[in-house]
Amino acid sequence: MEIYLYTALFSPLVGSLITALFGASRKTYFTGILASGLLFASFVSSLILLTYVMAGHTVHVEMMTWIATGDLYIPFGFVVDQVSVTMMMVVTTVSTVVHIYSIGYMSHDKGFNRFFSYLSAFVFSMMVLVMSDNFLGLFIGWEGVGLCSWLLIGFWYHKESATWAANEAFIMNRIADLAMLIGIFMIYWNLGSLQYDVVFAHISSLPMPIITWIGIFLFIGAMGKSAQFPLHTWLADAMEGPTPVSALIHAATMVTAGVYLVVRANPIYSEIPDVGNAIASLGAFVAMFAATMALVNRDMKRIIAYSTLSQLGYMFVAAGLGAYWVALFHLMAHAFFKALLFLGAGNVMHAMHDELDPFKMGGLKTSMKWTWILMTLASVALAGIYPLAGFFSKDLILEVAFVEQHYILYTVLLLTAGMTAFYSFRLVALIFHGDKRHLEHGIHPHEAYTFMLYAMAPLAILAVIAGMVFKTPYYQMVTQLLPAVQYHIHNHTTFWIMTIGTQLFVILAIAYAYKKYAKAVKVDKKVESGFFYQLLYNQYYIPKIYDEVFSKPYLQLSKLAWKQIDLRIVDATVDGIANIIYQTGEKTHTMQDGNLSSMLRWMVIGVVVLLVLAVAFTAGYNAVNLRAM
Amino acid sequence: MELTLNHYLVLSAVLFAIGLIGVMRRKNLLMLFFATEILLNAVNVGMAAISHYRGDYTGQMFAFFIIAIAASEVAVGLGLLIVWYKRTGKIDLDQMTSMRG
Amino acid sequence: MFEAVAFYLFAALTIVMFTITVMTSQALYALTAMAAGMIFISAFFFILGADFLGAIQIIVYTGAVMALYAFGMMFFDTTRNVIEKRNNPRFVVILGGLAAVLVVLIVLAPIVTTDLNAHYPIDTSVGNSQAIGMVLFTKYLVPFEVAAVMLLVAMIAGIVLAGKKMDKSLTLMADEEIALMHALSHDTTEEKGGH
Amino acid sequence: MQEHILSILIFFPALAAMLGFVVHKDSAKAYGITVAGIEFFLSLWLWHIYDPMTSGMQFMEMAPLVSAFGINYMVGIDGISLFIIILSAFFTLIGILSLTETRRVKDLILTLLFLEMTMIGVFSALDAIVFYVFWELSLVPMLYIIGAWGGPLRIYASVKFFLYTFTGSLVMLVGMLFMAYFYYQATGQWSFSLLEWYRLILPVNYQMWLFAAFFLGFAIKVPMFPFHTWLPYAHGQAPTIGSVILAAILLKMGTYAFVRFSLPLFPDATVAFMFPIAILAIIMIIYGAMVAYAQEDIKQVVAYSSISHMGVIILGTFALNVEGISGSVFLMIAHGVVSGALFLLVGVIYDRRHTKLMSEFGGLASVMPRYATIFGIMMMASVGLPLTINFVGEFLSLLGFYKQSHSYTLVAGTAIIVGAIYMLSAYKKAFFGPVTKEENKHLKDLNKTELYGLVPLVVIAIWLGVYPKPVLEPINNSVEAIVQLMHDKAQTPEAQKRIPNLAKTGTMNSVQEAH
Repeated sequence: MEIYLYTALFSPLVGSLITALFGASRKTYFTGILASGLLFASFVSSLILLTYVMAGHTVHVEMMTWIATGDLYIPFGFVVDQVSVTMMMVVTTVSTVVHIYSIGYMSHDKGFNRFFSYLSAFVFSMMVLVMSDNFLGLFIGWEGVGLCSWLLIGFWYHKESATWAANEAFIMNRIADLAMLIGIFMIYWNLGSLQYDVVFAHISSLPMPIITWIGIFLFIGAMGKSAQFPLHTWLADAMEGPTPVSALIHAATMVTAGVYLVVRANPIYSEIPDVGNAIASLGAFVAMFAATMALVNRDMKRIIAYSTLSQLGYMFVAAGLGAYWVALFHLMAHAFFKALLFLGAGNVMHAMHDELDPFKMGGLKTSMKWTWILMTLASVALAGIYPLAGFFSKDLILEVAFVEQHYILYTVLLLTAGMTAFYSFRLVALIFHGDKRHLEHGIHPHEAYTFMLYAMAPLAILAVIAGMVFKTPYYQMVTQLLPAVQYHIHNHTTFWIMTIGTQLFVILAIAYAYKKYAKAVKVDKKVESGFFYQLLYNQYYIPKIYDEVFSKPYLQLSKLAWKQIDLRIVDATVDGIANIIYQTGEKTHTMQDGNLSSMLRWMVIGVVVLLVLAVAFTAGYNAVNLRAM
Repeated sequence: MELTLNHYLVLSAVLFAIGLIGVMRRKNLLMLFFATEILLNAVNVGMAAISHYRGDYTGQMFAFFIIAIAASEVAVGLGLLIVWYKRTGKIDLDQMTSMRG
Repeated sequence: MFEAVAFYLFAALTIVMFTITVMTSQALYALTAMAAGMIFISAFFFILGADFLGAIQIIVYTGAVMALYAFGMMFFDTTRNVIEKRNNPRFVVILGGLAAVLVVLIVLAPIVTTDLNAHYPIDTSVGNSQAIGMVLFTKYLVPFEVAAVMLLVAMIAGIVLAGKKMDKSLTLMADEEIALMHALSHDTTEEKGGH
Repeated sequence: MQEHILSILIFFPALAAMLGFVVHKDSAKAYGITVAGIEFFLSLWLWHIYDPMTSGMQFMEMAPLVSAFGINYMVGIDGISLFIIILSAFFTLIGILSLTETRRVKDLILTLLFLEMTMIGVFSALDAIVFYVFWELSLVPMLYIIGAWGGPLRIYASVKFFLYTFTGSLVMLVGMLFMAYFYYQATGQWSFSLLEWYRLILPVNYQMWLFAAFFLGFAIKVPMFPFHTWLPYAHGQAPTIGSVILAAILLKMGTYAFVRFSLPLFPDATVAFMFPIAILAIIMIIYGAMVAYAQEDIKQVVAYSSISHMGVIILGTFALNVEGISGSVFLMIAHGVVSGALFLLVGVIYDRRHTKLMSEFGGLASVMPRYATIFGIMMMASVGLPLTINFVGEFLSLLGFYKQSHSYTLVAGTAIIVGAIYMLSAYKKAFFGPVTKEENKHLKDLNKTELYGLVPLVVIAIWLGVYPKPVLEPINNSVEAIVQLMHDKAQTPEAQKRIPNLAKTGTMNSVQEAH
């Protein structure tokens, strides 16, 4: 089985390195096909590993020593167990699809080869992240995906906004990474190891405050990667990257790494339910918070990004409440339909010549029939309509909140589900229905390449069946590792009322969205100039606040540190000391006027000074000695 | 009234001070040499006195060598002085400023 | 008692003579006063029993050194008053006085009172000159020789410096030649002075 | 030959440099490459014959110089110095290989060879006086390099560099003399041998004073805040090769000396001064990064980034446990490789454009893709991305200090944030965006000579990031010896508590069986 593990892990790296060799040369489809092929190999290996794991085995290999000093011993070790194999499947599936899709999407781009190199490197980092058997190995992947995210967001590096967003994403993630490092330090100094199995076996022996702090620090790390409030602003800005990147990194895989970390570290979080509750509350808050921003946004990709953020909130609610398998399940289902949604958006963007404002589109269902079907399917899945994937995973989270008697969380999540349905279909309605507003801008849309649509097909299928078909086998497999808790509402009446109620609520929201946006778009000036609309439209002014409170003062402070402190104080002091010495020489060199007479006077003055010193010191010496006697 | 070493040392100090005043006061090089002779003699008195009161010849020896050095100094110094006088016609210290820093 | 009287007498005389040396504006007075002072100094040596040193003092100072000065003064115009620019005479006196007071302070209050051991104790059985000789030619032989060489060097240096152009004898030169030589040397000094 | 390998390593370049005076100036570069190449292979051979399992000094040589005062020519290496020596030889070679200077090349190469002697001398000296001599001698070639081949302010910069560091080392010399005097008082014998000094347990108040004296000399060299201001000037004015050697090797002398002298000689004082120094280190990290962020000149960004990274090294050194010190020694090498490479890269663009202002660039990524790629890799290494060389060092240093103080480490850990800020923004300014300047549109990408210099550095930066074991293992063994020595010498209860005792294993590590 080890060979499959290594294939799954390293074939993306091989793909990345080979395509990197062509990085600076002219575009060639060979690179795209090679990278996709190698990823497919990785996918197949993962699939084989999945069957192996489903049979109840796990694979654990230690490739080589990485860092060993003192008592610290960190190998490159990889583990394929129920949790990581789920992630591997998600990552390889979505990334294979995205790779193939990108061959079409990026076909007109100069940096075609470079793009595949980065994209495969990302997949490799993500595989390291999920397969590592220790916290530092996870951290390698963690930083690796951050690097690739930086490279890919800033892929069109001539665009100021893209490079800015790339740097923002990297730096914000670094803030969280610091917390994660601290968490790792705490684990090491308290348990002497960073291996998952050792840490999880001994975690309960630690005193409560330490476990709590470890949990908090690790979660702050997860917050950065999963863009939880208050480190969320980078995700929306990250939409500057090419759309396949958004689909793969900023919807399906990287952003869910935080959820994966919490799920992976479930033995730690099981010890500290209070922190879990805090995580769940934050998750619910973010779910709502992001959904509200998505309601009014006018940027297609940003709407989907906020929707991702909102869904990540759901996952954290589940993970925080101890329903780790539910969180992981929603992670998987979400990856499929959200990637699909993004790829659909990519088709639309291509057709619209990179226009992002849905208010300038409309009526696209005639010219882009298949894209319309796929995106509607994805939206239905996202809204959680039976029997698509979202219903099984998202409604399960609602049930978890209900069963765990967190009714406030439940209410928030329910409301958010409504909003989700509304903004998803607002988008679909604006793009595909109504007047062909884009004609005013002289754009004539066309459907994407057929093979791109075929590439999207697996995701569509998964979005439909993932919930229905996979739930039971998935549950059986993953609960061998994660706590097996079935969240059933035992009262049948309540269960049915809730399920049907939720479905009705969501359908109503969809209907309202269609009613409002599917025919003609009426712009209600009064609402738009209102406080709430502006607040939401400006993302609660948070980016602005960050800019004013952190970025600008930091730059000012840096300039101050350089120009005032470094040059005016520190360096000036040094130069001042040198100057004093120099000036003393400059002033006293008149003493050396060559006049013997004055030199003699100076000599006598010197003699007198020496005599004074002699008297003073001897007197002092005697005084001390006399006292001693 | 018994004479002690201190009497001689005080005398030596006083003579030395006179010499110092001369050294500082004189601008004429020849007169300056006189003042330096006074300085050397002042020290010699002290040396001889110490030698006597400590019962040790070392002091006298030093005085002896000081006299020898004083003699050489006068010989060389006067020679230089004459050369200088021949060149410039003056032996005023204020004019000798070629060593200005 | 006799010693004390002699000490105070000669002390007063020495101080007066040296003060004159330092203060007078007549070069001849100064020279004479110093010669006198030197002789009075030798009196202290005799009082202290350093007969040999006293003799040397008189011979070397009043004999050799003073003669040198006297010859040297012949080069200069010594009949005139020596005009010296004085700046801050009070400062000079204060500084000199301060130095004296400090030295006196040190000697009057001998602060470190550990007795020194005599390196070369005075042998009372023999005369001073003999004893000096004993020490000088045993313990201090090398310094003595060095001093001798030094005196020789000083002598040669004095001769060379003061009496350049030794190869030329004025008695054997014609008057024109002497005038020319002086003119030449004067020119060079002019040039030198011009720099 | 094996027993004299160190002396050969030290004096071969100097002898070759002296012979080099007769070499014709056209063949000077070839001569320099040959000599530096032989030296580098000798250093590799040294690594080959070095026994990584021994923690003590190896290849020791001794010849009396002034036996009355116990001054001997004594050299030897352990795992800590081995790699810095290799790095010195390596960077001299790389520096000469990628030399683009055209003015008086022969003089420059001979100076570099002399410099190589002093560097290797410093890192292999085991006698305080020999150490001091090489330490001071290293100033002279550097002074010459900055002063003769530098920028417009070179005289000011070189004099400042010389006087500043010289002042510090004089204080250090006084410290060494006192140390020898204490040794004399304690044993009745004069000795300047470091290994004999190690055996001496000094009273705590003496340790304080001596530590302070040594500290001043080392801190100026590192350079630690607030003694750092010579560095920006030196880097700003030095030619590329000067900056490379200065950043890669000369700065390491200070941190190396901390490990070699301050820690094992004065364990109690080290513990007593640990937190004040940690505060200085944290100031270096954050302040250096902030000032780097404010710079307009890309070379100054790298210069100040050195200060920031040296802060992490200091922090790791004063962690006083094996993890931290190993990490800091490893980071010395890592920072040498990375900052050396960055200075070389800045030199490349300076050669083409004769300016270092970032506002003059922009969009270089599309004009010079290979250059941008290598710069990007080195930048990421500098930022401390895992699987690059810097990460191992930074991680271990911070991990080590976490044992001593949680809150300090949390603050110092901002290094990974602020480091990313200045590096990414500098990269963005220079490489991203549209090409605005006409001069930049036709810049040539890296040529072969430059690639010869840079590619090995890239390879090392990644190789040691992925597989640090060959370097880390010898370092670890030697560091363990030092830590144990410190623990055994510690007198104050505070020091005994802070410095771990390695002899009794398994106290902390209750889960040893997992390994």
